[in-house]
Amino acid sequence: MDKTTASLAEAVSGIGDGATVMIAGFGGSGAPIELIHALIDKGPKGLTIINNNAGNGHVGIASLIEHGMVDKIICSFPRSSDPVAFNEAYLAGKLQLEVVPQGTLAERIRAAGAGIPAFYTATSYGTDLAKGKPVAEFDGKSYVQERWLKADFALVKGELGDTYGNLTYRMAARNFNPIMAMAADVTIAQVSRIVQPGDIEPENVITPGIFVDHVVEVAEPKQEEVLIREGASYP
Amino acid sequence: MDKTTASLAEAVSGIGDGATVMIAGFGGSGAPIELIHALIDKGPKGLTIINNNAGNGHVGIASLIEHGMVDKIICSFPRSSDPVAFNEAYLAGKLQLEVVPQGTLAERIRAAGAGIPAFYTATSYGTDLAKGKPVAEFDGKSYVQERWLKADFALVKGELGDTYGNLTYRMAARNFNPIMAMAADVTIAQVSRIVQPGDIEPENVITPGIFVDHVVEVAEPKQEEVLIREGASYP
Amino acid sequence: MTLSLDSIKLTNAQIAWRAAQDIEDGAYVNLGIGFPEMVAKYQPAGREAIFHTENGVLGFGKAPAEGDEDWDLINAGKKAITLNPGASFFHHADSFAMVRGGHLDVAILGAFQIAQNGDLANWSTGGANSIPAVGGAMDLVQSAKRVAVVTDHVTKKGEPKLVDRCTMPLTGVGCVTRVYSSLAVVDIADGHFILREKLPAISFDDLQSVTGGELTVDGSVADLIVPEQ
Amino acid sequence: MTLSLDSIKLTNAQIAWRAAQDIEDGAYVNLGIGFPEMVAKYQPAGREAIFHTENGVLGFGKAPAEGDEDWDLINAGKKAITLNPGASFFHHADSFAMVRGGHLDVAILGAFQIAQNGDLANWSTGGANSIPAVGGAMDLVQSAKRVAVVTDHVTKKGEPKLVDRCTMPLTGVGCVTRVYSSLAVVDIADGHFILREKLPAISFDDLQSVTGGELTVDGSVADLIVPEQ
Repeated sequence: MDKTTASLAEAVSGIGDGATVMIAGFGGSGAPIELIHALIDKGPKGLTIINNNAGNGHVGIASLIEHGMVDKIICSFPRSSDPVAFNEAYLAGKLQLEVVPQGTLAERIRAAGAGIPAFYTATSYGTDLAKGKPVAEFDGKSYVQERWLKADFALVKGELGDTYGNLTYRMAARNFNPIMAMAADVTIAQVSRIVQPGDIEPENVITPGIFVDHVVEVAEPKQEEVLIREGASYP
Repeated sequence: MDKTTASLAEAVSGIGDGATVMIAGFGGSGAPIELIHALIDKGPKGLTIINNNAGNGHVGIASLIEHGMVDKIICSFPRSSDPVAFNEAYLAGKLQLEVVPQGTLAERIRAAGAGIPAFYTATSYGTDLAKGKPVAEFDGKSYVQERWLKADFALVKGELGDTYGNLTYRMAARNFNPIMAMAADVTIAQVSRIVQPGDIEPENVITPGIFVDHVVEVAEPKQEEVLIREGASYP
Repeated sequence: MTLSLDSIKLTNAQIAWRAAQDIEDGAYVNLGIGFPEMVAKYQPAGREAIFHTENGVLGFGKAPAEGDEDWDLINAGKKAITLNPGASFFHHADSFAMVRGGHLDVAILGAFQIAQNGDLANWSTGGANSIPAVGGAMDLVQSAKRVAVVTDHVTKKGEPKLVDRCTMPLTGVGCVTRVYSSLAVVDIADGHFILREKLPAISFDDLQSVTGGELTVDGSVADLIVPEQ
Repeated sequence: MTLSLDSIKLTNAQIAWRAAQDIEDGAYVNLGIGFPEMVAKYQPAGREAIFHTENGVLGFGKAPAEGDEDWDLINAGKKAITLNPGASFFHHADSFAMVRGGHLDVAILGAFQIAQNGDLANWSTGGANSIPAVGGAMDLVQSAKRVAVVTDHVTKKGEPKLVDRCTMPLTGVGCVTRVYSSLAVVDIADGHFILREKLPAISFDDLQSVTGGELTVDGSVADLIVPEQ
């Protein structure tokens, strides 16, 4: 068993039109920018993107939007320092938006990975974001029912990855990566370094390989935040 | 802020009659045996114990039962290599038993820690253990509604613990420890070594200190499995 | 009211200072993006609070010097941070388990409107062209043990932000426990604004006139005295 | 039936061998306590399966030599294990997220009864004095991609274990996908037992006579041939 893939292009080759794609990261931290750009090169249309945000500047998810590849975004916070790509598409009616409270978004993703089709949360009770959702009372308090959130693919960014798909993350770049890796049919990880099984201590594995399908090495990944500050655009 | 406590007796001093106490561990692995024995020394009655098992031999939870301190056990598997303590009390009608599928038990505990009062699972659907529980259908499949499981206290066993309560665990001794630490009002951790904040790498913290109230050092903890094989009894 | 509020009101730094005085040693605290983040600067000496950020860090410290940023180490506002000893990293679901499981002692947020029943509106103006963006606010307000707001007492147009009933889209219901405003400290309990402290320079009646719900008094009202910041 | 089943039936080791042949390279596998654990011994050369245990280990290996046990490193049966390279530890909720989230390729369990609709009874005999103990069985059977049973074809009293309908308390409904018995390999699909392989020494009719539900044939039935173990 060897889950490594030689190229970014090969890693994303299975993602076709209409796919639902989770993209991990929080802002630029933990964003698998090289995988996103490989996806732009491939060019599938009609994607649903699940991310905490909705792109920034003219790289990564913002560039996916600019290339007309995205039909819908599910996120908690579609604002950014340079939100022009999202704003233009959204205000022109070309992009559907589902705004989900950040904790509910994380929990819905985790629920998908854990086989929980629905759960109750106090979050959003009594607000516009709970409209149309079932409400139930437990121990005298009201809660909103939320559904799991699954995807066809997850793009994640690890620090180390072994050939079995075990992953570690770098500092706060962990964020949505481990839970998105659990929630997609196919999880594709870019890592700064591919190592052999056993090189990551069993205690230090954050995402066990069972959740990962493909591992591709990007030895010196770009940091999205730096690209945006440089005014970069892709391609 | 310093969460360390000088003695085991002090660590368990708040546990009174009728308390619900989660005790981590799976068999002897990860079982906080010294904390349990300190609890026996204190001697509260009418406890509800939540553990995967229901005691083995004449130490730990088995000894809690033999001392008549336990009214109810919530567990997945009350069988063991030497189940005499549980069996006698249970068959004599002195001990209530709630059997919960192991994954549902873990998820109910995690739900308590995560603020989720109820969730749905496929586990136990159509079985005797689902009797009386609400059932709902999602995407054409039937699921059972399960409730969170909280406790007044959790007794956990870590490897390293810093003064902020950050914990690591030793190998498979992790098991129920991290989730029980999240699910109790007061979490009491015995650790093999107390260290200073920063001594545990931020990437390697398994239970962040926010979930832990008291940390007590037991430098060379006994392994329950070894005690049982030796035929030990407590006190 | 003959008084110019602008001449007496606290600065944001002073409001943040006042809020910081209520954070006990060992508290786990989440500060909202922007103004609430200032609260971290004013921790009283001898007390250690541990700061949580939604994106998976507990125990972060000050911003790094310019040029020293590591963009994998940021807070919920996407600003670069540093770590204090004893910090930890965790994933987003675990991070919100801390929030939603009620493990945070205090969440401090900004507000558009706070109602006397504790309802909070701070995420959307409800305007037709506004793009909705909620982040973690709805999670924080429903679950932290104490939910405090730091805010100007009135809007830029002079309208009350403490209101009888929120007219803007809600962030949470019955969630706010205390308001630190530019004029007063107000608790919310049992559907009432309970005035705890007010600037000495403003009368109760003048304060009431810029407050959209009835201010009640339970015991004494202390002077709100804050050092220059 | 003139045939003595005992004289022809497979040993447990042989049943385990047969089950192991269906585990593909790279499969994530959970083996039930006891007899199912034997399947790990018979992995075909050149294939790597990764074994999961409910108590939070992925990638464990053989039992250690006696005296080398570390009782913090055990499997769900509370037996000491070792680790293979690439192993990982995780807590119980994450462990069952793997199970319940459908990430395991195969779960192999023992059985009291398997019904032709896929229902499984393997946790309780339902006797009045029996102490209920379920462990992780109900989680495993409802969620693994394939749920296989290894079992004697009949009980010690000679009664069928493959039945029309389970009479003992259920572990899961409609969950079993394949049965490796001491006489045959039987798939379960659309409410039917589909005979895939049988020992050459037993006729279809004799096999049917010790099977509690109707055996159907879809295509050909292969000979169940297993080396001595």
